[in-house]
Amino acid sequence: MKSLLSEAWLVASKDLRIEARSRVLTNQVAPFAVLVLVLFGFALDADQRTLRMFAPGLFWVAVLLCLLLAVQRSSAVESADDAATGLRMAGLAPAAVFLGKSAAIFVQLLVLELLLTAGIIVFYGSSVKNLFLWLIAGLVTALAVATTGMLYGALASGLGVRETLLPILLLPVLAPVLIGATRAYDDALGAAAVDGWAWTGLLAMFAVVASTLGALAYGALVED
Amino acid sequence: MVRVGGRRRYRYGVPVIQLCDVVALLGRFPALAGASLSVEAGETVLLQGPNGAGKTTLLRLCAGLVRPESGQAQVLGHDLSVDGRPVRRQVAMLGHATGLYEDLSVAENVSFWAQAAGLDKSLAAQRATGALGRMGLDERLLSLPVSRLSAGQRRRASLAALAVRRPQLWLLDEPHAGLDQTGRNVVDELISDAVAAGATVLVASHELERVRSLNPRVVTVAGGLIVKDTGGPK
Amino acid sequence: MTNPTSSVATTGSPGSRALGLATLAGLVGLLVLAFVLTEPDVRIHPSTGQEIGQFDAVRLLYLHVPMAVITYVAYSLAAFASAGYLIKRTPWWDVTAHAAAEVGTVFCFLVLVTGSIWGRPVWNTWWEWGDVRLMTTLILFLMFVGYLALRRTAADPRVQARRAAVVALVAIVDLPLVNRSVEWWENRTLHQKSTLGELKIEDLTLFTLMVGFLVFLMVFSWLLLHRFRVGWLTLAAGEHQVAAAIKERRAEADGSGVASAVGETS
Amino acid sequence: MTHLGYLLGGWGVAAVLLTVYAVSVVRRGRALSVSVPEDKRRWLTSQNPTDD
Repeated sequence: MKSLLSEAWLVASKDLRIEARSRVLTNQVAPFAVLVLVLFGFALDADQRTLRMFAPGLFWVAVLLCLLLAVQRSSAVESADDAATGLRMAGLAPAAVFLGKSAAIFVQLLVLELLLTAGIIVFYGSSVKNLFLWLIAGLVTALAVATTGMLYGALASGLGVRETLLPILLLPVLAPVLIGATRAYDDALGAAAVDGWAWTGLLAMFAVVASTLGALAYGALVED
Repeated sequence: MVRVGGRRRYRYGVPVIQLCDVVALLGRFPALAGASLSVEAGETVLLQGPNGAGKTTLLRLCAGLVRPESGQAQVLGHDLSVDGRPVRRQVAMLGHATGLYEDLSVAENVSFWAQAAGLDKSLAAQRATGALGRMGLDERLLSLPVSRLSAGQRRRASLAALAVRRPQLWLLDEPHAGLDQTGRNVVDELISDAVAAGATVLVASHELERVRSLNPRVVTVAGGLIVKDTGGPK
Repeated sequence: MTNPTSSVATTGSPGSRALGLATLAGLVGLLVLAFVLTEPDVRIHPSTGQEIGQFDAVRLLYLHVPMAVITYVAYSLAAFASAGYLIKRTPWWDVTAHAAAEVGTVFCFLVLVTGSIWGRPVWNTWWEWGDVRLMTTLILFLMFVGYLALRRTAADPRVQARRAAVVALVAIVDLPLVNRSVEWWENRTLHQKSTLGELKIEDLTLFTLMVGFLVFLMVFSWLLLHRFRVGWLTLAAGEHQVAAAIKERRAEADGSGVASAVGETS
Repeated sequence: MTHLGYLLGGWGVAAVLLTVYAVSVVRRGRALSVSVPEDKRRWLTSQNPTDD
């Protein structure tokens, strides 16, 4: 267990260091996230009141679009010079690689969620009514989508059609997360009167299932 | 000719690599069509043969990266048709790609791979510095990101990342490709050092004259088969 | 290589031909029951006295409901066979999973289309957001569209089989969560209150539905059987190709001009 | 009969799609059968394919 966690940490810190150096997150993904928010504003042609009402849903759609980019990037880092083979040769536990790479995506998503929250406050006039719920639901959802995204990134990798296959595989599976996270933020941002905590429970369940299943299945997917 | 290495992990006479009528597929293409080969600990083996003969697949198979479709394949005492994982962690494989992360520095890359192989952080850093020095990489280069290096420098860094693991079996696919004269000499030194330390080395190369200076056993691969062998273990 | 026997090379067998004929007969019987013998769904509203109900649109349900059930059977079978493949790693399970998923997706598509067509006159809408079964089935359909997309990539057959198996299993594990989330999402669902629950199930209506289940189960079995055989043939053709390629490659080695001097070396 | 258009549409789309799919499966099978020796088509000998 200890070695699993330390191996996962090794992989996660490597990925995060790469992201810190390459600045893909800050120079490309983050501006894209803000752009999506602005585009929603144009497309809905709405005043701030309507946008405020839809803000939770738009927020999480933007997160999912960024997730696709983050997963592609995470997988491209390994395939660029075939470091993926190196990871297989190194004898790292596949579960550790899975957890480490998921953790790196998770951290990036948290940064993006922070930025997007600022975005909907500025552009849509939303306000965080329940800070604790906003925080917990944000964390749990990021965990759920990061692990699911990582699993599907592995499923679509090395097929030559990764970019197009990933969305069609990943997004339907994340439908319950999108619904749940939107409703939780409806509550946290005061956009609708629902019980956000019940939804956060559902999200937590998803996160647990996704990380367990992912850690177990990842080995079978990257072998041979 | 049998080379007896210094340090031995295997009982005398038990081969490090034992392939018997091995077929390996790349998709539906039989890259190996029934290859048989036996290599003992401490041997240096040169694989030669035309392009597309199956040399690379033979090396990848021995590394536990390609599964045998049929036939028997044992490496370091593990059956490859069961699971390649225990073999992989004891083997160093240099392929066509270097397996380095562009955005990390050379030192960071080598130390990451050392830690990934199970060394703790300080030992990893120590071995990394040693290996990089032996590969003739200037100290000023070590803190540069890999993306700033030339192809030859990357290859040396990649070899250093393998050397830190002190593997018992080296599988080198065209190790001299893209290297200058000094680089080639460094590779030859690496091979003879590894053999001196008791490791087994398989080299696929077109640079026959260069590798011959190491006095290897020469195995010719063609059409996915071993067609000629200057001498296996007796 | 041509088939040595004189019969046309097909995926048919005496058993599947009998099943096919029985299925065709069953379909004719179902059509007669659904369009001629059963009555339209007409009720009298208890307070206003108006005629209400689904009228003749109910005849779509003899198609829609059995297919919906069989879709779920097909996908369960696909997931079960996928699990079997991951445990046993023999091609039989993989070919079964692929066949069930493909036939299931054809059925699922029809369920969505016929449901939508039925919904237009009865619910006065082509699509009802928030209806639990509708949304669950749509997401399930999309997940298996992804599955089939993965199966159409040019990956190594075994890699593809393993990945597809994981996709099918995840889809089925995800399904209850989809169902839960849609159910909580909007506390309204048209299905429960306006289909079978409120439909006046008379003897003949029920009988026709049962016949529908049976007939579409036969359609499904026939398609599954043949689709399985296509998968099996694809596999066999691949093996055949590989065997020929090995022979060819060995000939290439012999013709390389180097004397074959390998022998047993240990 | 009420809703005749919807009825024809619903049953029609099912009939067409199932027929097209069945034909495509049979044709794929015929095309492949030609290149596979008879002993591999085991339903010719046993009607219930079982696990290996």
